[in-house]
Amino acid sequence: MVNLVLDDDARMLKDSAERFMADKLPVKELRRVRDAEDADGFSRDAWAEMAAMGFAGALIPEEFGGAGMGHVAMGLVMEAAGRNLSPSPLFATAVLGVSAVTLAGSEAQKADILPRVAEGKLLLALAVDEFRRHRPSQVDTEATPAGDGYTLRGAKLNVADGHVADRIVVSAKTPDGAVGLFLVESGAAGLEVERTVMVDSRNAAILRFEGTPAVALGDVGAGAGALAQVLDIGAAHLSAELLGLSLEAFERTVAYINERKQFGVIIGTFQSLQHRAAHLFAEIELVKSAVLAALSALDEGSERTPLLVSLAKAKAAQVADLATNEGIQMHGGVGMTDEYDIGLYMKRARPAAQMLGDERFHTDRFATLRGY
Amino acid sequence: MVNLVLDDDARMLKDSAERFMADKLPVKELRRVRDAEDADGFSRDAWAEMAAMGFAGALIPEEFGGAGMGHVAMGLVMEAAGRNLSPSPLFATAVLGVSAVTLAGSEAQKADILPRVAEGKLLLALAVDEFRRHRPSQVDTEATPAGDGYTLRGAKLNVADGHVADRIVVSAKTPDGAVGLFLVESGAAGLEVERTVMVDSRNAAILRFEGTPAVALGDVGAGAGALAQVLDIGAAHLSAELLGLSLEAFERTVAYINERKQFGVIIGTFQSLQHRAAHLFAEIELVKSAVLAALSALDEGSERTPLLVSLAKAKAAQVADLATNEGIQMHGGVGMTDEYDIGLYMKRARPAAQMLGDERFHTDRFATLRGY
Amino acid sequence: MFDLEDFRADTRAWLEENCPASMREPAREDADRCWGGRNPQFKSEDQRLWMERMAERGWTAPEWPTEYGGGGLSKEQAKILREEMGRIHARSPLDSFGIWMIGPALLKYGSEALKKQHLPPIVRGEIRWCQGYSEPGAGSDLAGLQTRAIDHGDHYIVNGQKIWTSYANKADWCFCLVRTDPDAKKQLGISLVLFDMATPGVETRPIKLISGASPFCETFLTDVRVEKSQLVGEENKGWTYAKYLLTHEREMISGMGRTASGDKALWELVADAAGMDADGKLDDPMLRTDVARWDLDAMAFALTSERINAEAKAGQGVGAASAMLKYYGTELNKRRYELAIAAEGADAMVWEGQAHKGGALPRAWLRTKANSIEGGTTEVQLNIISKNILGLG
Amino acid sequence: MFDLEDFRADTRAWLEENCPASMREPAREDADRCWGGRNPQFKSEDQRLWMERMAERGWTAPEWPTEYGGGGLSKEQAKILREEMGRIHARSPLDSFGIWMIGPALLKYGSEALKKQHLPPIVRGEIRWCQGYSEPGAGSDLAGLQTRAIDHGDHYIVNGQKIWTSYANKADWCFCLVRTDPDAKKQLGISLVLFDMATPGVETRPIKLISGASPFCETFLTDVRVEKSQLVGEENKGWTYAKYLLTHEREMISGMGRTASGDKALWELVADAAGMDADGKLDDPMLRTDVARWDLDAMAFALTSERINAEAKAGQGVGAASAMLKYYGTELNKRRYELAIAAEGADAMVWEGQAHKGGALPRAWLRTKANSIEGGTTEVQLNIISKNILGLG
Repeated sequence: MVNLVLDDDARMLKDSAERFMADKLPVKELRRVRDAEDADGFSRDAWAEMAAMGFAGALIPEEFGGAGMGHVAMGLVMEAAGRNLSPSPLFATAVLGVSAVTLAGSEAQKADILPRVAEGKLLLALAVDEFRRHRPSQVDTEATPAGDGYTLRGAKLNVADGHVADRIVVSAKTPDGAVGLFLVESGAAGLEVERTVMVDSRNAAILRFEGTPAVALGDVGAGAGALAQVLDIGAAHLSAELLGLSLEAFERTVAYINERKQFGVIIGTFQSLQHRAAHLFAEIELVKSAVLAALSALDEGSERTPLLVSLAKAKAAQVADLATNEGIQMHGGVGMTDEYDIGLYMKRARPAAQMLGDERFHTDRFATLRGY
Repeated sequence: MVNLVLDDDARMLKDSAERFMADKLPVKELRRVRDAEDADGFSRDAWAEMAAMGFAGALIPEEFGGAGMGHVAMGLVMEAAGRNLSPSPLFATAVLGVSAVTLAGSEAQKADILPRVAEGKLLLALAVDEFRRHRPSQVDTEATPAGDGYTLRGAKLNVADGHVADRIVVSAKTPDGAVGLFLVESGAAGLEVERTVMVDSRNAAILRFEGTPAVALGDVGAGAGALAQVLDIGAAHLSAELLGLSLEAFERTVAYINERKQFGVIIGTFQSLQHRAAHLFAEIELVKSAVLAALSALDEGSERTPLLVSLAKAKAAQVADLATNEGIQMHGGVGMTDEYDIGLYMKRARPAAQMLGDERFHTDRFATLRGY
Repeated sequence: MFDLEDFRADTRAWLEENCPASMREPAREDADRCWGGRNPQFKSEDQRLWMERMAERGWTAPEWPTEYGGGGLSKEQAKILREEMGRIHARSPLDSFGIWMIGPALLKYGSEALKKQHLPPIVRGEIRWCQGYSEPGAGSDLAGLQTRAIDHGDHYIVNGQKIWTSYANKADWCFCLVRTDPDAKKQLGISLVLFDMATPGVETRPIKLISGASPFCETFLTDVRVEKSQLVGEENKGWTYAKYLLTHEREMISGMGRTASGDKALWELVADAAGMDADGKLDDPMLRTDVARWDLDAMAFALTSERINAEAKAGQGVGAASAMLKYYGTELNKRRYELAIAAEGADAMVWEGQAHKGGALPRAWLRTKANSIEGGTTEVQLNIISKNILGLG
Repeated sequence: MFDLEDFRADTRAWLEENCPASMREPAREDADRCWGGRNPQFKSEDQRLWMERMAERGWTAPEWPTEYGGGGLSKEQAKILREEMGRIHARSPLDSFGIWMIGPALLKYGSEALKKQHLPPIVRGEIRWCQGYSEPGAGSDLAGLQTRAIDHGDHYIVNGQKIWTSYANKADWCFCLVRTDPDAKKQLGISLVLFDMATPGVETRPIKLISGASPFCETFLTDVRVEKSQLVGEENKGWTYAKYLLTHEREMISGMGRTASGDKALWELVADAAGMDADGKLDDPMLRTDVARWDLDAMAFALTSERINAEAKAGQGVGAASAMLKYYGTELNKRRYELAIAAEGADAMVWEGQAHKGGALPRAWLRTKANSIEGGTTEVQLNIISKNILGLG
């Protein structure tokens, strides 16, 4: 039985995360880094503050300098980031990278990497996808033993923050065909990084490995199992971000139609819009429950975790589409202008919905896990 | 390029078919045969009149005593029958049976059977399905050569009018594994007929063949090809019936909400109902075009016929669901009572939508025929 | 904590001893349900025994005070009882609008005399109740009701007509909304009264539904005498009590989506009907897509019901959540049955025939179409959400 | 009949000779389209040649009378021209709001002098037009427009602000709705006037859209002098002409669903992006389900457009059909692009990068979101259907 109610600590954290994101990383900040064509795509000062708030190390065990807050708590931070479209290394470093190192890394690697991440001094990235659509089973990148370590050959796509990461966790196939996780340093020989700006003004990279030196992250044989967990963790936190994004898009839309007049009448009094808004409200309520259930399951180590994560991601992706489509349609013409924020919510909704598996990927996985 | 506009002749036929069905076989007539638990499930007198009108022989070539009207014309009769939920052997005999005999039968069989059908003196049925869902490729019924003819062993489900048919066209597998069509007489030895009343108060039968004597319908080797055409013809005419049913359910619903008051206001003035009705209007317009295109394609012998038939059946099935669901919901409580007709439209919509392949069957077939 | 564990052990032992084996499987048809009443119809001796044994302990209404015949259990104990009954798949001993609806309303708003008179027979299953709310032509506009109660000193004389009264033809008593002040604004002139269905002037006529069943009646009230002692709460305040009852009803109906998914899972039913392929996937990929999307929604909805209940307990609830649950739950249940009949194909279309259980599936499918109409239509729920939660209009 | 066949042969021969090879493939980006105007921007010499050759024969506006520079073709001949151009995939020689919108309105409602003045330069692609309709804050409430034209004898002085004027910053002339009688009821005081965008007091400011493009402007009108000779039809009758133009616009936009399906079929795009399995089916069965349902709707919609056109020609049309086509066509086009980006996955999310054509797909996807807003929102179309066709409300 998963926990579905936030306790007082969690609600305090939720408040402070929402206040932080609204103050320091509001939509305006996304516009700033976008229009300035900022090389990083986020503010390093703000990241330092997030580290000070404990967000960078939220998922890092206390023994390695983190806050050890757990996934429900971190999900609240992601939700707040979703509400504000806050650009930061939170997802790539503090969710994906940290989880990979924590779950797969050796004690020495954890002691080396995690404290510096918690301090905001080291950025991470996870390189998994090799195909335009998420297919975690497709791993053609090869890791060949070389000396104490390995050399990598292959290419990875859609690596969030791959252009700034100091350390990159890469999935690759060893000569025996097993998938393991490997650690590559930025600037390593034979590593080519092509920065790409995405529709949401965030950065992803295409990484090419041409004999790039790497070390195994922990025990190579345990990499595949750890990776599966990391992907679930990532999908759950993207769902939390999509929830925040959907809520904010919805609330802004409801506020807009409650003000805007047409034919001399507030358009929020038109029953067809009311019913569509009410339906969307109900759908978002379902997303809330699914996201909380997935995060709770992660915290509890429940064996239903994969099922609940796919439930959350499929439902959050589907509803974020609906919320942003309805958002633009109900805003009308101004919704199409760059001046209004609602379009930015749509532009973030799709990549977040697609990353680590879209609605169809997770619906299919959900069905398979249910046994059909 | 298929013909999408009715010419004057067709429009006159449409008028007279609609007048006939509304006068002679209105919904009241369905209630009558249902409540009387009529053994046939339809009025033989009315069928005689339909024969006199030329409906029984509409698809029968003139040389065999029919009207040779073609599928667009017959589709208008089916549409009128759909509007009035008219119970009659029109579909089983005049569409399925006639098409099977016309396409597969020998000259002698046609000369024997078709004129009597056109006169309303012989009823037919087509027995194909062996599984609860339409799977035309699944044929386990066996036809073994015996003397000049064959003996059949197996069972068929969901045989429309199987309880009254004088001749039944049966698909069965010959010893070489090919599917052929066979003709069985009612009352034949080893033929067991179990009558079943369906949700739409029509009759279907389960037929069991235990060494039942049969003759080949024309050339056994050509049976499979003819059957495929017959199934397309049947599906196209069911689509026409579903179109009529959807139109009538829709028009009655619009009329109802334009009269009915709640909270002192005509409910048809509520915008959410208006928008749902307008959407349904648009969907029905699409069905009109798809049905007409499928029937025209049949008349023209177009090679796009299977594609257009699957388009029509999938779309007609989907929209009939929507039209009857919305119909009941917009009628509110009275829609749930047997006293109002709208429930009868829902009860006919589902079996007509399922017969010879439901929305999913034809969507899948459409995609396959499109090449994906 | 220890007390609760003791309670669980005692309950388990008692149920093991007292719940007949035939009562340990789900109700398959209406006759499997026990509704009690003056002329109770028991399908089996086991059914009678099971109701009487549970009633004796007050466990037909576990949380009602013992002074009114109830079980006097705490919330935690009642939960344990439900869990233990669930463990052995024990059937509900008594289905009752008395327990579900008028009982809770009397406990909250009724006089001591009314509670003493009506609650114990409800617990014992001796009196079956029906609800006189809707009127012909009013639909969702409940407050527009026209049934008049004229004051005659110690009693009212009631005239009017009700519709959609569940099992009125089988009920012994009725809780009924009547207009006591015709001059007051709609909601302000309504009272809630109770009367015996055997009172002269009460007539019922069953309504035949599209499913073929007749669970509802039209009820005609002609000069029906209702004692003032049978007025619930205050005169002209009936709308308050009605709203309380409606919320109860809505929650009951919205539970349907959940109950349904508590039965055999939809996908199992589909797998039985349509088959699985070699990879262990449902054989029809398009049906699988639609079933999976329903299944996702159903699981997310079940979690949402849980969450909202848990939040309400923790004092964090949004009001009007019941409108959302009612809306979504009933629409889900309709989708469920559309998918079920699609999977069963022609078998699901058989209404009367030797096989196929007398058309149970198509009748159940047709029945679901009322879910989004009864207890406040889907449209009314969406209005409530948009006005009360979203503040639109 | 023979004449038409001759016409076809001649047309085919002429096109073969005169349509440059590079103009025989679809436009891939905005720069591939030729909009003409005083300062025309030609991407290539071929593009210029192609426009000039077609304009010389009047075939940029094939059905307009030759006296105004048009092609003077009959409907049948025009259809043959379209078919023959389609056969060689010839690109449109000239995209023009003049040809699509104000031209037909002038032919129907304009004075002889206005036709003579404006139509020939439109055919020759010498003057590019924009449309001054919407105003800030008015949205779908077009008739509520505030831009005032004060009568000064032989001219008006116009003050006000327009929004969503397509390419106003690149246009030479504007057809503009103004209020000439502020006391008349909304629709009754509106006139349609024409003015040169170079007139003093006309200023434009491009609006940046979410797609990054700026095809629309805000247009500010400050004491703009408009000669009375440039009034279309009668004063205060502008709403009639506006409705005619709107219907035209709606049909143009509703064509989008069709145009799109005329390009590479969605399923081919999906197959390229997502792959096919060993059975020749799209690799992702759930995506295949969604694509197939879209594909069905798109084909049924294309047939419906054909049918309604054919019925209109046969005099059987329902009025207001354009509202239905606009509604359904734009919603289809939005669905199409949602499916396209789902199939392309991360590739479709790339906005700027070495590959992926400068984010063409995500920009096109974002652009479709305006389809159901411009030219009358989806909500307005549904209102029109329910009121004008269904007679509701």
